[in-house]
Amino acid sequence: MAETINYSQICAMLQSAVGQIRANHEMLSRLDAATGDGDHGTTILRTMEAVAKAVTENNGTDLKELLGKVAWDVMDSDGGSTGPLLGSLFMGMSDAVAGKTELDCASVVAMFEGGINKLAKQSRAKVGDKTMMDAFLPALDAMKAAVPSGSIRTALQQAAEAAAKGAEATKQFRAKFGRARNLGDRVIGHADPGSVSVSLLFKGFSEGV
Amino acid sequence: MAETINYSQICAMLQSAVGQIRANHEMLSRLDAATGDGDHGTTILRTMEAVAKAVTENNGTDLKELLGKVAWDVMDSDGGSTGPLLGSLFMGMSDAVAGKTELDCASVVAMFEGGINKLAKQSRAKVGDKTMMDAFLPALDAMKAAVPSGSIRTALQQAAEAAAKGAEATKQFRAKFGRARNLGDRVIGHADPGSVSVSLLFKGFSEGV
Amino acid sequence: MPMKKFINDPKNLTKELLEGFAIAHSDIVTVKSDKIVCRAQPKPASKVALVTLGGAGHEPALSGFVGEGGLDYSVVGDIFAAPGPPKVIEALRMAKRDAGILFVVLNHAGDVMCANMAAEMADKEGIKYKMLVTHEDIAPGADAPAEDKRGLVGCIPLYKIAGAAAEAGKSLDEVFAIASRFNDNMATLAVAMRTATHPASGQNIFELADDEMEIGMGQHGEAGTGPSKILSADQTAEMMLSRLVLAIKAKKGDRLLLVINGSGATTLMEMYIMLGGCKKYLDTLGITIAAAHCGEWLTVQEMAGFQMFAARMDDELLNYFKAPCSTPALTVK
Amino acid sequence: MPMKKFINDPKNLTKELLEGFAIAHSDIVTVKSDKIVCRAQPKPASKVALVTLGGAGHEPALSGFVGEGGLDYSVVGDIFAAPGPPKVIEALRMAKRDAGILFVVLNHAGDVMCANMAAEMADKEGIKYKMLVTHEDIAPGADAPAEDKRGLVGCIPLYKIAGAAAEAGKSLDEVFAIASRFNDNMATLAVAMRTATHPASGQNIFELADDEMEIGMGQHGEAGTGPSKILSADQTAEMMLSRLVLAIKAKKGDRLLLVINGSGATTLMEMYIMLGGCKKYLDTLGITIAAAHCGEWLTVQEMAGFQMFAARMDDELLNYFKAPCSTPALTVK
Ligand SMILES: Nc1ncnc2c1ncn2[C@@H]1O[C@H](COP(=O)(O)OP(=O)(O)O)[C@@H](O)[C@H]1O
Ligand SMILES: Nc1ncnc2c1ncn2[C@@H]1O[C@H](COP(=O)(O)OP(=O)(O)O)[C@@H](O)[C@H]1O
Ligand SMILES: [Mg+2]
Ligand SMILES: [Mg+2]
Ligand SMILES: [Mg+2]
Ligand SMILES: [Mg+2]
Repeated sequence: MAETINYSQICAMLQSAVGQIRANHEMLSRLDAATGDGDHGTTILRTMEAVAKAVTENNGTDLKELLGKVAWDVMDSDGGSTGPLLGSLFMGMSDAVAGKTELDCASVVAMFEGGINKLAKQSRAKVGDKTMMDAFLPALDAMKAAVPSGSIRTALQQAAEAAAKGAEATKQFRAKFGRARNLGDRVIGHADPGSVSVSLLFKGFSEGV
Repeated sequence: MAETINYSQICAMLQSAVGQIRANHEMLSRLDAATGDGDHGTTILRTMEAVAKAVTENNGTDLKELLGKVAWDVMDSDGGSTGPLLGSLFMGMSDAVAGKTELDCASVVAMFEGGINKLAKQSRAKVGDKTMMDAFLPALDAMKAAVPSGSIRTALQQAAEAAAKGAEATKQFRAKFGRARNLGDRVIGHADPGSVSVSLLFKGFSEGV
Repeated sequence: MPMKKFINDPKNLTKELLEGFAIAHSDIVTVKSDKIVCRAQPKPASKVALVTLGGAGHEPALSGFVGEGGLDYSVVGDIFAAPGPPKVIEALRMAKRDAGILFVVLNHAGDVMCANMAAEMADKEGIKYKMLVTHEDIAPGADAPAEDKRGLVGCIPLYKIAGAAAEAGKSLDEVFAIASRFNDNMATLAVAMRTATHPASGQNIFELADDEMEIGMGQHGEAGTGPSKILSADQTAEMMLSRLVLAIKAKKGDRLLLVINGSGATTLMEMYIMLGGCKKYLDTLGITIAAAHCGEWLTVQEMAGFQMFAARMDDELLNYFKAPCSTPALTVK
Repeated sequence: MPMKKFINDPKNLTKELLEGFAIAHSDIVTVKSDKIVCRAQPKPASKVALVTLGGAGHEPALSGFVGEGGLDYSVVGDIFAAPGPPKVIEALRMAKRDAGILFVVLNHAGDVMCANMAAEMADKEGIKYKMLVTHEDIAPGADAPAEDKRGLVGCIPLYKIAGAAAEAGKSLDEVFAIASRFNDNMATLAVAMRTATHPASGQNIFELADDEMEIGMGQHGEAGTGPSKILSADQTAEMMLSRLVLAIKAKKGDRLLLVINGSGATTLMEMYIMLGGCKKYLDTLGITIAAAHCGEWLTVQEMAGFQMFAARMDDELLNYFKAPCSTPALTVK
């Protein structure tokens, strides 16, 4: 059976991701203190609170408009590196759902693909550069692989697992972007906070649908 | 036998007092940290190093000139409260030895009396005000009482003991002068650093003759 | 445990500090749309405007340099976090003019991404601007790729010089050329002695042992080239300045602008002692100090340490650096 | 364990800091006879001269305010220690003129004793001067005897106002009267949040628990009215300012000069937040802020905390406060 999700379920999916960040932002700032400037928990929380606010305030039914408003408010939330990165993610997701009201598994994956591609343009980072992309890119591959299952929940669970693995893997890498880029070997052993956040977002997405 | 001291013995007496401060200045700064601004050891050391320098540099035989130079250099040594106080002490001592080359016990006591009187004018403090005067004034009384003995060493030993008792007694007092004046009961239990220095000076004087 | 800071709700830091800033300097600046610091008396539209962006927590930087002879618009982000592209494009719209805009960006991941996104929008809207990215931190090595070098205190004298050139009526191309020449001849090296508390998270931004200092520390607690033992002021001066002199290729006869920029808890007393040490070292090389500044231009909360800045100057750059200005943090007659 | 300070030999602190100070500000000041900071361009002898004295370690105070519209001579002692009478009389001799000298002394045991001894000599030498002692610390109580009240940051705006009056050609009696009126209408209350290291002894100048601040702390670590729990910025503002307002008897309609003078490690961010809190409180009383300053005028090494200063102003005092000046630490156009 081909399961689908609608506007309100997507709102629930986003809110569930917000919950993950609310529960973990202090740990994320501690991670950033080791390799960056110690504020990633603060910035990702601020951006995700902007998501929550936008979702609650946006009394409409149009998915593109919802995600577009989310993107703009996220970018407007002083999110350090996180703001523009997640902002472009949501902007790309918004473009990808133009005209749709119900999303099946394939279109959910297409939505994330559109977002991650847009994000990738800002980021310029590849897997192994110790950034959010170490979680985003494997997550995307995993959900694409799960499209045949037709199950949105399965696709997002696979994505979450892949993102978590990707975030864990960043411990071995030197950083090629962000504030950690100059630290050479000294960041080895520390997970990249942004990639951990991304894995939490997908955990939230998968639990939220 | 009426023992006397001369120019070089007075130099030795002063140098011995310098030694006492060199050995104890850190303790004196710690005392000042409790009731003042933590620098009394630094300032008294600086003033006494000025004494040492003046004594070594002053190649003369005139006592008044020696003590006058000591007084001026002490005052010029940025001694916080200590500089002007000890400066006037030595200035008064200088005036008191005008024309003398050899001092017997009575003239030694007269020399200190002249100094302490001059100092008292600057100070305006009485016994019980938790200042240097709590050591100076009892020291003066004690040496006056010892004049009949004719022994300079005895007189200075009595003075040193009285000064030490006076310094110890400052623990019970509230401060009416200096940086400790506003602290009310909170200085009770702490000895006044300046009075402790004075007791060390007399210990040095007595051991130096 | 409360923070050892005089603050209210850590969520309102930037809002409240800008309120106090506006009270203290109402004659020079006004704050528009929450986070855009602009001049109280705008510069004539016939002259090039200066726009910059950056996180708060570095006071007086960046907004303390808005005013005559300085910046026109400073877009303020939250503590150590770049402001979002929407506010930045809003400021670029306010500054929009035929004379054009010099858009100065410090090289930090977030700032550059925000600036690029805002610049994309500005292009679409036909706003005339030139973007200049400062990246003078030599901690990663004097000849590391520009992307690896952070933008530190060097932006401040650059605002001053570009601002003076703009006031003098130079065209956007000229202002850009002058600012770029300064940008290409400046270098900064930082040293940290004690950590600071992040005023939002309440956490230390880094850790340093009691007997250690760290060269190359970034201005948000990003680690530098690793801890080392504490040196004397003169040793520190020679060790840091020798690297700066190499980086800017200064040689006998050259004239430098030297800045000892305190990070927060390092005293002006120490900065003056450092400057004395720098002079001693430069004398041995026959390099002169044409202008010097000791003080806090760009801070890192109450971090102990400083950024040592050096730039090779020519007459034009010196004249613009010494030209009059009236900003909250710097007044020159 | 080395100190967390950029210094060389702790015995040479004052000498070396004055050397750096002279390098940084050679256009405004020169240092004579080791410890006397004077103007590079002396004020005409027809005008009243301003002379002050005080220990070092409070940079930019006191010497940072030597210059046109400010002090003429600042006699510098060693760290936290008044200079000796010989240097002070030397400065009074340099300043000697028929127009006379305003001799400003902060109320601290050592400073006052040195000033008195120098004044005795000045009397003997027929030097024309009037001594003014500042004692605006209300920590011991607004109506404690003057001898019990320390001289804190209030000396700085007083230099500024008296300096402007002197530049305007006022007589010694007039300058003294104006400065005294300001002196009689000002009050300061300090608060400390973290201790500082004495740069000569290497010891903490006081101790304070992690969750405590102390109101009334002196500017050399002299204890205040005892530790208390840390309050929010707004609570601190109301608690301190309400005491200042009472002390200077400010009422509805009055105009204040308000200064948040950082002690060292307290950030400008926090000072601006404090100023916002002060404004909120004064609004409830209908008292206006005629002029405000946030920054470090008189520091206590890297102590965290600040001195809150308030003075009741009239038009004349305001005009002199806002008059032009050119000093290392303060420039007004
Ligand atoms: N070019 C980039 N591409 C993807 N992620 C990036 C990039 N630069 C930085 N990041 C992510 O940003 C995270 C830090 O975010 P945050 O702390 O909020 O911003 P800032 O670095 O400005 O303080 C890093 O952990 C990294 O994952
Ligand atoms: N009026 C006074 N008379 C006598 N002694 C005084 C007076 N005022 C201060 N003192 C002494 O000065 C000592 C402090 O000296 P010091 O720390 O060198 O100077 P400062 O108080 O300027 O830091 C006090 O312990 C006290 O004994
Ligand atoms: Mg960060
Ligand atoms: Mg003391
Ligand atoms: Mg940040
Ligand atoms: Mg002292």
